[in-house]
Amino acid sequence: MIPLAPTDYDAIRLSLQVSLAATLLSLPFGFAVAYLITFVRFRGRVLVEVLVNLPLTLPPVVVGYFLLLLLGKHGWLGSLFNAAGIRLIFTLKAAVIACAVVGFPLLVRSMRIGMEGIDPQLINASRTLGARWYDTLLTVILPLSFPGLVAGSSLMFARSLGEFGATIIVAGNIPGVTQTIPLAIYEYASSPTSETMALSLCIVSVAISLVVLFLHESMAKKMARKN
Amino acid sequence: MIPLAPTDYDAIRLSLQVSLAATLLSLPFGFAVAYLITFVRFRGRVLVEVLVNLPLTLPPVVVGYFLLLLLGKHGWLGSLFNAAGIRLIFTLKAAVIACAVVGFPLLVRSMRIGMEGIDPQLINASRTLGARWYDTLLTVILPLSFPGLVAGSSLMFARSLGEFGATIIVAGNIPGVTQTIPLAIYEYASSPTSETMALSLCIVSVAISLVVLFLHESMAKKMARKN
Amino acid sequence: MQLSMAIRKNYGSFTLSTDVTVFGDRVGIFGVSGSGKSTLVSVLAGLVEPDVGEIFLNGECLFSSLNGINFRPEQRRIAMVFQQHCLFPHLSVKNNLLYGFKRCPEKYRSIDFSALVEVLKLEELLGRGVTNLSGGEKQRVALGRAILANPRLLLMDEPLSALDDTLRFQIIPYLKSVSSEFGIPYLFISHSLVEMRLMVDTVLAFEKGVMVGQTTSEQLARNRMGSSQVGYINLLKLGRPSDEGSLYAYPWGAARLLLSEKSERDESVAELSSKDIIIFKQHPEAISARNLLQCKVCSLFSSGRRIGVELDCAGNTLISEVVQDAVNELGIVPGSTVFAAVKASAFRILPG
Amino acid sequence: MQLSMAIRKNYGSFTLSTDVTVFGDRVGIFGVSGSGKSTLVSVLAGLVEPDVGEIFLNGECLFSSLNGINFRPEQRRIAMVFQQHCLFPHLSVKNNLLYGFKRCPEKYRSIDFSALVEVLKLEELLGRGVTNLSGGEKQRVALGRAILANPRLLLMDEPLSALDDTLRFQIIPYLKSVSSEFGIPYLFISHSLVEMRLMVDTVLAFEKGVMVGQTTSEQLARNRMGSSQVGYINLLKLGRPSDEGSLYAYPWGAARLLLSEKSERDESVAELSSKDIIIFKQHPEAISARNLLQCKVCSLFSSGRRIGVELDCAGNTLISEVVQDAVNELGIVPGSTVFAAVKASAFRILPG
Amino acid sequence: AGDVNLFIAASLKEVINELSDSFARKSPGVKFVKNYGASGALVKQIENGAPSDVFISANLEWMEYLKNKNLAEVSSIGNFTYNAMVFAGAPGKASSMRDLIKLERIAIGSPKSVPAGKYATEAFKKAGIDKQLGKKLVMAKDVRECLMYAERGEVDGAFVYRTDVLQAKQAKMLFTVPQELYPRVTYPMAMTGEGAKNRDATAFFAYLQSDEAKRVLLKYGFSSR
Ligand SMILES: Nc1ncnc2c1ncn2[C@@H]1O[C@H](COP(=O)(O)OP(=O)(O)OP(=O)(O)O)[C@@H](O)[C@H]1O
Ligand SMILES: Nc1ncnc2c1ncn2[C@@H]1O[C@H](COP(=O)(O)OP(=O)(O)OP(=O)(O)O)[C@@H](O)[C@H]1O
Ligand SMILES: [Mg+2]
Ligand SMILES: [Mg+2]
Repeated sequence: MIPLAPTDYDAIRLSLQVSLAATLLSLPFGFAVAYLITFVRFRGRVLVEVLVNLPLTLPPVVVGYFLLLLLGKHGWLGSLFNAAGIRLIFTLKAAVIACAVVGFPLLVRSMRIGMEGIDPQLINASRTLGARWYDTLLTVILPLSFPGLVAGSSLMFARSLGEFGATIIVAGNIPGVTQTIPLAIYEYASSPTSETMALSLCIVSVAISLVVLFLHESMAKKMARKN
Repeated sequence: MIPLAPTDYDAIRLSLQVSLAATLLSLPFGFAVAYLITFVRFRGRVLVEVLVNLPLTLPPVVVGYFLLLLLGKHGWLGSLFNAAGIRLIFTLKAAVIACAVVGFPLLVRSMRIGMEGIDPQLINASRTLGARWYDTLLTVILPLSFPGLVAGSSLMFARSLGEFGATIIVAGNIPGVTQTIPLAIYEYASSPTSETMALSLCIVSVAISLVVLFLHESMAKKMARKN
Repeated sequence: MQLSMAIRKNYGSFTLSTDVTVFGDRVGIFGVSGSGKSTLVSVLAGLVEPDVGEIFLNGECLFSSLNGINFRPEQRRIAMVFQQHCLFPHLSVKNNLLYGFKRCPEKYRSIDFSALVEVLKLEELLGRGVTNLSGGEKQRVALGRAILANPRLLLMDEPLSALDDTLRFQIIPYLKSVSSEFGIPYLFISHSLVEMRLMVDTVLAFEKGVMVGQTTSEQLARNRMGSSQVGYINLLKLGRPSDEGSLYAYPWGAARLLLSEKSERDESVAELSSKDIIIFKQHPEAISARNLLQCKVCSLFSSGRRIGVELDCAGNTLISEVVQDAVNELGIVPGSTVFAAVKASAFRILPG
Repeated sequence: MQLSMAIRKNYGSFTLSTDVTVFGDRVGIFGVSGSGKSTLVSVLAGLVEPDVGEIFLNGECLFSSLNGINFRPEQRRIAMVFQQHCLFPHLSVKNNLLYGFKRCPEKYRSIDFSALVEVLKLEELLGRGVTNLSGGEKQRVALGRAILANPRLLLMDEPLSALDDTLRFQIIPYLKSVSSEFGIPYLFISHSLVEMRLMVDTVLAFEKGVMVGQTTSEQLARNRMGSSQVGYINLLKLGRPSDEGSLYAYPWGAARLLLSEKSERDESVAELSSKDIIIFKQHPEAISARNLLQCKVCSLFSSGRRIGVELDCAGNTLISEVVQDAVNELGIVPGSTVFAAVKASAFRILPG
Repeated sequence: AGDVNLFIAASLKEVINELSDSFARKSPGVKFVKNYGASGALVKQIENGAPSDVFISANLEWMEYLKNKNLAEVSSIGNFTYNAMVFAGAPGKASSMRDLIKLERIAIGSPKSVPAGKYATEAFKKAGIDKQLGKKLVMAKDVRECLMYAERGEVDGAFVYRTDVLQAKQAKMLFTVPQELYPRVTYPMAMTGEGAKNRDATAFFAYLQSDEAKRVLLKYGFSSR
């Protein structure tokens, strides 16, 4: 058996929480942004694209710094939340936000590939049958971009499981509170005596992503069978 | 104007080199793997999927560590190359490999979404017209999965521009030799006196990804216009 | 329905340009492949925006480039049967059928789902996905989906092209009755003259994107007699038949026809090609053709190398085709009396 | 071509099961929507693997579940015109057309590209993409693509359904001539009786996945004469015509026939349906039919409700069909003399 | 009693873990919230409102920064402990700074971001071998990474802290860098404004400077002076 410390169980739980929350939280936004970029021609489209892709290009640590500036006490968003009595940084919320931001470009890109593959005539068909744009969005575009959505979510979930750089900066590395698997691995790995522990956590991480992968595959298969 | 040190220009050049090389190098492999997973039912398919997605789930630092084990002097691959007189670690080659490995899952996933959207009847049509599997692969599947391929490449390129964790371990952080933009940013950011320099490099990084983004968009548009 | 379209739409080398006002609830669109029929109905449905022009449906402006009016497709209540089906791949047959129905305001919902499903023979397919349907099955689902949207105008782009005759001639009367019963006018695109004549009254003929004529479906069929391999198809309304030896005697207006085919219905429609009618000046003796009708020549018209002869047989009209030599030799002129011989096997009763 | 298929393929509630051997180069498949026609040709092309069974084409085994043989589609050299076109969206019209051609071994390449493009009226479309083509244009490209693959067997799934009559009747003779000239047999699916009549000799009839009848060209003609519109097709060998007023006079053995169609060749073959021949006991006067031939009755045979009459016209044989009543009334018995009337427009000269 | 938020340079992890555990045993009810990271990151976090009481840096620069931002209780600023630079590698590779020029590949921390790296380059300069070493240096992200390279034999040796090499398995300490070649390796400590108001934190801060703490530090290879 793989030896795991009690804080490791915490880390696993936290990682799952953070990844799941980040993925679920991002889904509606990701879908909306992907829809906007793919189907709507509007001013500032390029700006949206750049913003979405920004976290991908920058090293996660840098993203973490920017998030710290944004969510911190004096930050634009952080001060807002502070006024409402909510502290973001150094909480699990910050970890979720970090993972969401870092994984967002992956989610949006996957969804876009899915959406771009939709036959425009199907959208036309739904509109001649009386569906308004939001109706078409929900009943045609959403289900037809489902493969992209599922793929994007699983990408994002996996990416969140491995998110380290941004998380450690905005959420800190506090065992039992914000220490997710990658942070725990980092801690173990930085001391030569606990390398096996690091390896154990790696294996756990891989195992989780394996489960997610299988879920994704079976979802894709289920949808294929429907036809 | 943004102040940039001479080593920063090196870093920009190196980053571009590494990202481009990693992307181009991964393209054929990514395409092959995506094809295998999407169209071919074979034993060990799950294993391939897990291996491909592994670098996504693990923190890049861990990936870097594993790569070090693999490519190092005593590593399985490293010793092979060593025998051939080629040193991998602490060279740009290692940086390229690190970026390729970390970005690979993104590339493959994008390509898969693209491939899964191909109408199977088109593949059937090409085969009744005498095309063998590799012919169909090159003349039907490849062009039709082009949007996924382009999206995947731009994802991967952007991800490579930001790759830090794995690169710094296998390539070291040697200015003018292996120090890419993220590594340079890290260096600047970890000293209180050079934060503006870090920011300058961030802006350069974002600008580069912007250019890539536009290239991608215009490519996608060009293809759309063809119809 | 009163529809007026004065629009222009350019696609590189192809330009659709019409300036037409059409009255009537059953309108056909006819033209060779690539003449712009599908483009026209797409414009009407709001899926393709014309470069310039105006569209009015029953006095209401749907599009006007001048006034910047452009109703969106979902605001037009114009349903469309697409040439390439365009079924929703993620929905079952049933949910495809109901897609428009669910979005139709309650007050407009008048089509009966189960009657439609029965006519289209879709009962057994309702639970299935649409991806693996056969070509004809897909076409029927597409047709049903558009009708169930209870539109105020129905556009049908070759909706029966993939169907066998039996189905086709069962669906045609249904479409007509739905149209008249619920007041749904339609525009019908087809390459089949027979479908045209059964389905529509008015035909808009297109050539290279330009409307070249607005005629009746009857007239269209006569015009095309000469160039068609099958000639002009007479459509005869027959009554209930009685046995007559090995044949069946059908009342046809005041006349009586012998057919070799039997029908169980009170009313049938039979096809008879203009080529299957032979004209005699005098009553021939001992002829194998079982029908010998005394007719009066109403008019002559030419179509290609052939001459069409419009005959009046006891109040019914028949079109026969002959060559010019025969007209001269037999002295066929309007007003003259001739005998038309038709074999009992030349008729074809349309299924229905 | 000799094709034998003994296969079963199950899709949930639908099962295709055939056990048939068919000879002949022009084979039709007929059946209502959903009867399994498309499934059958997909099996033949190697796109759908049967559950069990065997397929032999000209003695070569293409599939055998027993022996584990299953040639891949690209090994079969069987091209297919898909019901839903299936054009390559990333290629121009020209490259779609040439896709199979390029992959065809040099020695088999015999179809002329430009002649094909001309018949299919695709000249102006060659440089275009296929996504925005009209329905009929897509269908023509699909047809051209399959023919240009120079296959050893051509499967066509309703290849003409979206075409207007003019185009259709221009393409049909081309298809037939390509087939005979280059020895490409074909299987042809259509719902149109006219197309069937023009395109094929043998018809396989399907109902609910089961073959309910196979008829070789001779059997087909006699069986269907009684029950269908097609009748028996007489094939007449004609000589070089001369002008005769607005008509053309062709030598036919010792006799002479007036046709409205012109041929430039020294020898032509014309089709004449048994239904287009009317028999008289005595010479009629003043008749619109331009051909009146004195014949001797050779024999009588019955087919369904009709009677076939084999006639000898100056040494040529003709089959006419009549009903029993006519046989009795005219006293048609072997050996008697009758007059056969045929309209000049009833003949159809086969393109050669 | 409540939480005590510790912001500690990652290299002090083991020692602080032991110290906080023993303190917690003595004062039940005190709960430590430990955040280990790079000094720069820790300072940034404090600056942006992360809850912190005690900060120990591996780097004087960042303590200076914190002080300038008025985020540290000036009276509390002091030196927690000291460390020494050593050269570690496979036995026999080198025994003095002079020997380094014979080596092929030497790992040091990135001079701009890692104090140990900066100290190493200063030492090279003072020893007059910086020109010869120029191309042989591999810059690592931190000292642990340097040691890892040495452990795996990817480099001939690495400049690391004495405390690190004690934990090494393969690599051995080959020589200690003479103190005159580089400034003292100092770990400054401070209480934040918040920490000064937290009684448990001040108690722990005092404990960190106690003799008992010094003994523990010694055990891990740190020097108290
Ligand atoms: N989006 C488009 N871009 C460019 N050309 C187009 C577009 N849509 C249609 N066309 C061209 O316009 C012409 C008319 O097309 P349309 O689909 O209206 O023909 P159609 O009358 O419906 O023909 P068919 O009977 O073959 O379906 C065709 O030549 C077609 O290629
Ligand atoms: N992959 C499949 N899965 C399930 N059912 C199928 C599949 N393919 C075909 N079918 C069903 O099998 C039956 C025969 O289909 P097929 O396409 O062969 O009909 P068809 O004779 O070509 O009809 P049509 O004239 O309408 O094109 C249909 O009822 C169809 O729904
Ligand atoms: Mg059309
Ligand atoms: Mg079919």
